[in-house]
Amino acid sequence: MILVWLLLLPLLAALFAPQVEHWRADGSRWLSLTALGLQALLLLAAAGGGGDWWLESRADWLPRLGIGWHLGLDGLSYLLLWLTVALGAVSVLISWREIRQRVAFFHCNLMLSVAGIVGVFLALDLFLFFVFWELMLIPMVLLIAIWGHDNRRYAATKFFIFTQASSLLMLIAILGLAFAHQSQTGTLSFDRDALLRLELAPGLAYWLMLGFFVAFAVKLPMVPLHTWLPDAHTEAPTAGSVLLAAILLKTGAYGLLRFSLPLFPAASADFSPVAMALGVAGILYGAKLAFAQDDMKRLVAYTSVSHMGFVLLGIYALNGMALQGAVMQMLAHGFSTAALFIVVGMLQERWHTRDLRQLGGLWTQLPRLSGFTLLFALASLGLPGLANFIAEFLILAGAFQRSWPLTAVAALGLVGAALYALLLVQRGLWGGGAPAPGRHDCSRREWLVLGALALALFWFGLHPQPVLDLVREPLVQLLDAPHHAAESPPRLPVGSWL
Amino acid sequence: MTELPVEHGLLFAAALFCIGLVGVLIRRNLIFILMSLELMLNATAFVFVLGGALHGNADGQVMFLMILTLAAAEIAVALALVVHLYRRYRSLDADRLEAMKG
Amino acid sequence: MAALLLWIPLMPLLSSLLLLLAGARLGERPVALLGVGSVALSALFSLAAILSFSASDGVAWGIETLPWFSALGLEVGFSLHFDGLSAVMVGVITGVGLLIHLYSVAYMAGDADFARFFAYLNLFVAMMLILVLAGDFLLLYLGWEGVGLCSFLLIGFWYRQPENGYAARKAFVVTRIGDVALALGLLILVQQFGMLNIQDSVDQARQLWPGSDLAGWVALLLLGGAVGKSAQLPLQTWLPDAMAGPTPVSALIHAATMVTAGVYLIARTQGIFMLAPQVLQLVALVGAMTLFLAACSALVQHDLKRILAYSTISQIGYMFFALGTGAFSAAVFHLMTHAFFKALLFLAAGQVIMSLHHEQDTRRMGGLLRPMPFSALCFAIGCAALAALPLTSGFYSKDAILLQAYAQGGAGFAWWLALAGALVTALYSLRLFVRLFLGDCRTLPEPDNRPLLCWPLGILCLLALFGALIPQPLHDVFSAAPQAHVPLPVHLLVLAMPVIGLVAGIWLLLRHRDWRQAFATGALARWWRAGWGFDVLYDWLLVRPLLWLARVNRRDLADLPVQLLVWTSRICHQGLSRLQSGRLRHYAVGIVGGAVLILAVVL
Amino acid sequence: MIGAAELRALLPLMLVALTAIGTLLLAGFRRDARLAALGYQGGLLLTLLTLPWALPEQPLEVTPLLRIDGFFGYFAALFVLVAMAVGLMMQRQVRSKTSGERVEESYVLLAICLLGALVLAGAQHFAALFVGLELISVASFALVAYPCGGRPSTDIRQRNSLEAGLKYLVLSSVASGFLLFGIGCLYLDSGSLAFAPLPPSTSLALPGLALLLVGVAFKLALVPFHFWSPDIYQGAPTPVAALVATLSKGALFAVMLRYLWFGALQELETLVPAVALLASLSMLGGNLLALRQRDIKRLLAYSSIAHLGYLLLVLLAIGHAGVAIEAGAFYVLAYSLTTLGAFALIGCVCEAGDEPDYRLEAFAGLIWRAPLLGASLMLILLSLAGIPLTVGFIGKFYIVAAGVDAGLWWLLAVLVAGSAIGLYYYLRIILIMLAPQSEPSGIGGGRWLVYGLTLLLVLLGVYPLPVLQWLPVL
Repeated sequence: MILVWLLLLPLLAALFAPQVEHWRADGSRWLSLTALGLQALLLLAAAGGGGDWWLESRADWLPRLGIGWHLGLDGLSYLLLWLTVALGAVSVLISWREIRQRVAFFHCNLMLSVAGIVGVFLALDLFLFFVFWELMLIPMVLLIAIWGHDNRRYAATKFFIFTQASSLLMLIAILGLAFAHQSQTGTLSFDRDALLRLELAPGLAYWLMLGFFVAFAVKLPMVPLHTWLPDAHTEAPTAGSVLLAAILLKTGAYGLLRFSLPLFPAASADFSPVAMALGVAGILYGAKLAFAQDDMKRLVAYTSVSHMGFVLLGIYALNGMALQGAVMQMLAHGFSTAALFIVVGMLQERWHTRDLRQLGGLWTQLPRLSGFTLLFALASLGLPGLANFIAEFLILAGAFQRSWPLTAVAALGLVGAALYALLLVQRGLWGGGAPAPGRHDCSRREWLVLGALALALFWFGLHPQPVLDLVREPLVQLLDAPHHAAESPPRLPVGSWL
Repeated sequence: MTELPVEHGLLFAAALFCIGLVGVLIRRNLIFILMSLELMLNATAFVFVLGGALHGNADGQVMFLMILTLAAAEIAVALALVVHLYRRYRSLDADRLEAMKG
Repeated sequence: MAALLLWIPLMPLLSSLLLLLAGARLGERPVALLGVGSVALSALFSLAAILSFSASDGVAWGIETLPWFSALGLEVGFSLHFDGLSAVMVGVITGVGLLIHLYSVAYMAGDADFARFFAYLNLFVAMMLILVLAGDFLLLYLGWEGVGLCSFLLIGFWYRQPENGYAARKAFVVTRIGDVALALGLLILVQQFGMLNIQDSVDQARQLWPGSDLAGWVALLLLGGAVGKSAQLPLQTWLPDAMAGPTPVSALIHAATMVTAGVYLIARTQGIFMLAPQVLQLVALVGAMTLFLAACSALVQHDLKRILAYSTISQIGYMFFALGTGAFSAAVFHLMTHAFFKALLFLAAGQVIMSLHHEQDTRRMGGLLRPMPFSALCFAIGCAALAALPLTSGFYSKDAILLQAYAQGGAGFAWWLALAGALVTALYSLRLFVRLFLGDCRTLPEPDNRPLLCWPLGILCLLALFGALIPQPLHDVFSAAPQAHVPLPVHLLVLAMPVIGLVAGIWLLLRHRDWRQAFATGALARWWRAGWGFDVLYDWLLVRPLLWLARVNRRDLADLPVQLLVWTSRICHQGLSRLQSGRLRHYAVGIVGGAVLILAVVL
Repeated sequence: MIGAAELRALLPLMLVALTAIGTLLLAGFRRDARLAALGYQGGLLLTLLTLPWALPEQPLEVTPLLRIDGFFGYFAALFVLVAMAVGLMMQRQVRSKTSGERVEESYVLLAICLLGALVLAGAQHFAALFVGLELISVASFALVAYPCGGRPSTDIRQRNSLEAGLKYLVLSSVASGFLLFGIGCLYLDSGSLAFAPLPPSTSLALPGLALLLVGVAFKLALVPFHFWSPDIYQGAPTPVAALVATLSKGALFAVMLRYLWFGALQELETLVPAVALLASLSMLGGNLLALRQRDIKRLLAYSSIAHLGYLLLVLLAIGHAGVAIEAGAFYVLAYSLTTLGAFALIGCVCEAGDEPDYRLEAFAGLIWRAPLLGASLMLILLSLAGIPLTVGFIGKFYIVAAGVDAGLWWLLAVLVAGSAIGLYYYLRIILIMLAPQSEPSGIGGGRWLVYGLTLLLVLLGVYPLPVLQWLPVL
């Protein structure tokens, strides 16, 4: 029941946002905050169950097609749900002053998207998962398209088409699984538990795995499927960027962990070298592009590509350390990149430009804000003591045991990170900027948000144990899955007439 | 009576059909286009008659009658429209009908 | 004792946090009190620790304070380790650090960002202490990157001049290259032992690795890290630029403490290096090369602080040389003495620069002997120690290095280089002193003799002279070097070398004007002055290609295929729409064409 | 042999026929649009209500021509509902513009179209196919050209409808010619007009089937036989366009399903390359044509070309996939529902003013002008794009399922590509709709029909189970 309410709360908030609007001006903001707060309470209530699934909720939906309503909560989803709630609240708070028109509709979309994300993190029926997977996108597209910056339509369209097209491939793969189940047991089923028991032919498994992988890789994003991200992140309003970077990208990684790896252990094992290589490519390429940017927000966007490259590398290193590192990186990237986007948003709000060529010397005028910027930049270059360091070290340590050359190359990403992060500091904060009077430093609300994020980064950097413990159990199960390699080289299962 | 080889009949029908088709393609006057259509329909009708004769069952003839009725109905509507066309454009040139495109 | 050890790094850390958060609101006096007081406290604590440590017949303390994290297959804790080596380092850091803090109170007085300065400086001390006290490689790495960060922040302290920012970034990035090597080394350890505790993993390595080339790899990667941090070949280019920071920073970070972290690292992991003699030889070679090259560069520099920077590189080169030849204790010994006299030189230089209104170019100095006798005295002592004239601390340490090196490896190429280096060192020390204090006065100074400036200098003078007498409890850290016999001629040679250099220098610099010209404007001199052209080399090899890549691919080539698809579909759309001509007969043609197509496909 | 059971089974057809005649007579006595509409809707409602009672438990062959079974029942119900919706749209149109046009007969024609559709739904014989098809065609010629009646004026609506009517008539007659010739060949070959496997001795079967395919492809507006559809959609009155888009295509698709289902599978094997070609061409061509189209009705025409392309997957899968039939049946429902919604919405947004404005810009800022309508439009477009929680998604899901089950991987790839292109222009309309408020233009009546259809569209998208139970299965 808790799970259902976790889903319902944001939906209700989205539903009533317009009505509340009539009673008081910023009613919708408070409504959203309340919904998120209640979710947090529910999460507290849900904590610490035993067994593979702490909580589960099952119901029939379309039995004729073997489609059921099946939600489940375990450590991994629990962690990501917390991330969702926290950053959902953050994005409400930071849009307090930025979003001025159509506030109700804005929060409507925000909450809808949050609901979709929560669903994605909970769904255990592939059909249901797919439904949520698509649902969380539409509101996000609207967020970008309505409240975005100059080039928002292009960005929104690109984002929409990339994600939808890739998820169609996933739909095909899902159906392939379902029919494989039918051919083996005689009944269609989309339930994860049922599909886990399948014995797939290597070729088929490989292609289906690719279907899933592409959808998740686009969302992750993985080079070279990342090109939607810089546009979407740059054009979205700050809250949108935060939601995108902090949570939406994680759904891709989550999908890999929850579905792609367990459903196709052998195929994933075969595929892992390629995936790791792509991850490394992402790390370096993202860093390089970030280094090349003049637009602050675009720079941050490309750092996401680099960081999520680490996640991909960690996931496909397929050992405990790396997987824990990957999850840690999801969390750390969630905080640090969101924080950077927020800071950029604040700077833009004060300076009406994000162009590093025009900025500079901010430290003189906004010491507090600049301090935060510095801190978050350091976090994203993986300074020890901050969360990102733990993540990246674990990922590298794990990946090193799979393939040391790839890891050696990936480690160069650390230098790249230093390059772009310090470039941001040097060009944005330092240097002699023209003193522009009347720029107010952080307001109390901004201070609160940034301080909280900074605290989180320090906390998980110095005491990551809670996170590692949360995800240990699911990851161990994941790794215990049989890893028998595919016998025959993968072939396309040809249709009747082709 | 002598047995008429099916192939000949079929070829004849096909020829008629093609003539009608070509007519539709090349004539610009709507009346002629309609006549060509009639030709095509009758060609098909002939095929059915042929079939009926070949297999000695009535279905063919039935179809033939139906096709004739169809032709009549179509022409009825068509001529009404042609009248309107003439009223509007003072010509029967089919190529005048190109307001909608793209 | 555990609590005591814990508080040594914690004091400055807390005060720096306090200063970062609230410093802007405090006045200068409380800030200074906080900044200096914290360091003084940790100095006291460390003194106590050292005393009680040497009292307890030098048994190393390992202290498991808190677990950091335990992942699947890796356990890491905030464990501290305290032995003779740490004792020496802690002593140097807190002692010299305290003096420099005191000095900075006067030096930075009136700066708008007084609080920020002390926040950074305290943070640095804390990180450095963590680095040397860490009992776990990951904690060491934390300190390692932490000091790098502080050096970045302090080099760029006066952030309004863009070149400072550039120097800061260069320093961080270049050292980060080394750090990556270090990190990779740690990854190997993780893979092999599944833990990162320094002592245990070194012991493990001692037991498991003899014969395997793993030791070689790890040692090589650790060396990479050390080379980056300690500005040795080939990563030495960042240190001269790092002089953009305030002078006390140069004294503390870029002379006395941080840059010696590499030496500390190698000394700390000597167990592993011992297993890889070839790497050890490489260390020696790197050291020797660096010390000679840097000495030559120092000989021809004009900028006062750059001279000192190059001499720092060269002195650390001596330490590496010592490490490489197995003279570990000598290396650490020189580390300490060098900390003393180099800090002395920098602080004195700071005083000179201040009184010349931030003039750093030695060509516009000279004849300062009369107006600033105290500084002259300090410089004289500092240069003497630097040149290793007998009876100074530098003399003992450098002697120890050269003799032990000879005893271990005999007179190899590296050894002769080191010897030559000693000569050049004497030369440039002399040149420095002459440039500043003799000759005719070019810029009129306003001597600044505030006690806070002078007292630390005085103490450092004493240390530079008699620091060699401070005992070093290193005997049970390093396996004692076997006492081989060093023939008397070698003794004499080593003893004489600085003196020869001095005499030669006097003869050259005072008698032969044209040599001075040569120093100023020779092709060779210009080459050396540019640091043997390493900067240019790297500029062409790395920086420019990277910038070029960044420029050509700013708009992300990976987006092209997408654009191409969009473009093609637009073209197709236009083409198809054109077919939609609106003509009845064209449509009929469409039908017929389609019919033909289908018939063609089917039949 | 017609007995009581047969008569009872035929009841729906007879009721619809009676409705046509009755409406005609009503119009003859009193020319009153309301009354005609009333008679029409009443008759259809009666048909719908009696349908469950009329359906026999066992499939029943009424004469060699018709077969009344679950399949017939499902499609009959669907078509009647569609016809009622179209009737409602037409009624609204009458109310909206008072040009003194006489619209009573259009209800008669609608009823005749429906009759044809029902015949097709039950047809198991080429004669029935032919009759049903031509009933729909001839009636819809008249309907398309209907507005051009009355004295000639410069009214664009008149001119376009005349042009559309003539084009439709001529082209569709040509197509019927091909169709008939094909049937003739098959008849010549097998000597029977019933839907049944052809005897092996087939020299003429292939050309016959090919020509048949040509005729069908034209009626379904598949590339390259699609040229007529945009012009017809644009020229015809909106309700009639909806009719052509849903009823005639749906009915023809139903009869094709039946034909292939009844044994013609091995013939299909030989046709597969051709059908696959048509499907791919339509999926890509339709979407590409719609890409930057500025007229909403033409855009819908193109998008429906693409949708029929998707639908062809079912025909190809029918031999190998168990779900094929129900997939096809459901997709027709989803497609009709969504398309009707779209046209109804066009009716009440674009035809509000006295001069209709079919440019996409007509929707600018709709969501701020009329939030509910805007939401409906968004849902309708999402349904066309096949996004979850809309009936369109379930439909697409079914299609993909059929394709996967039959292993039509390449066609699925094309489908993905086509949908990707499609997303662009659906989203484009949404973005236009979200654009800041443009010049405030009024909203016509008939929004309740839109809301109803949208609601249905969402309900079936979330919980299609009730319908799934009715789906005919192999």
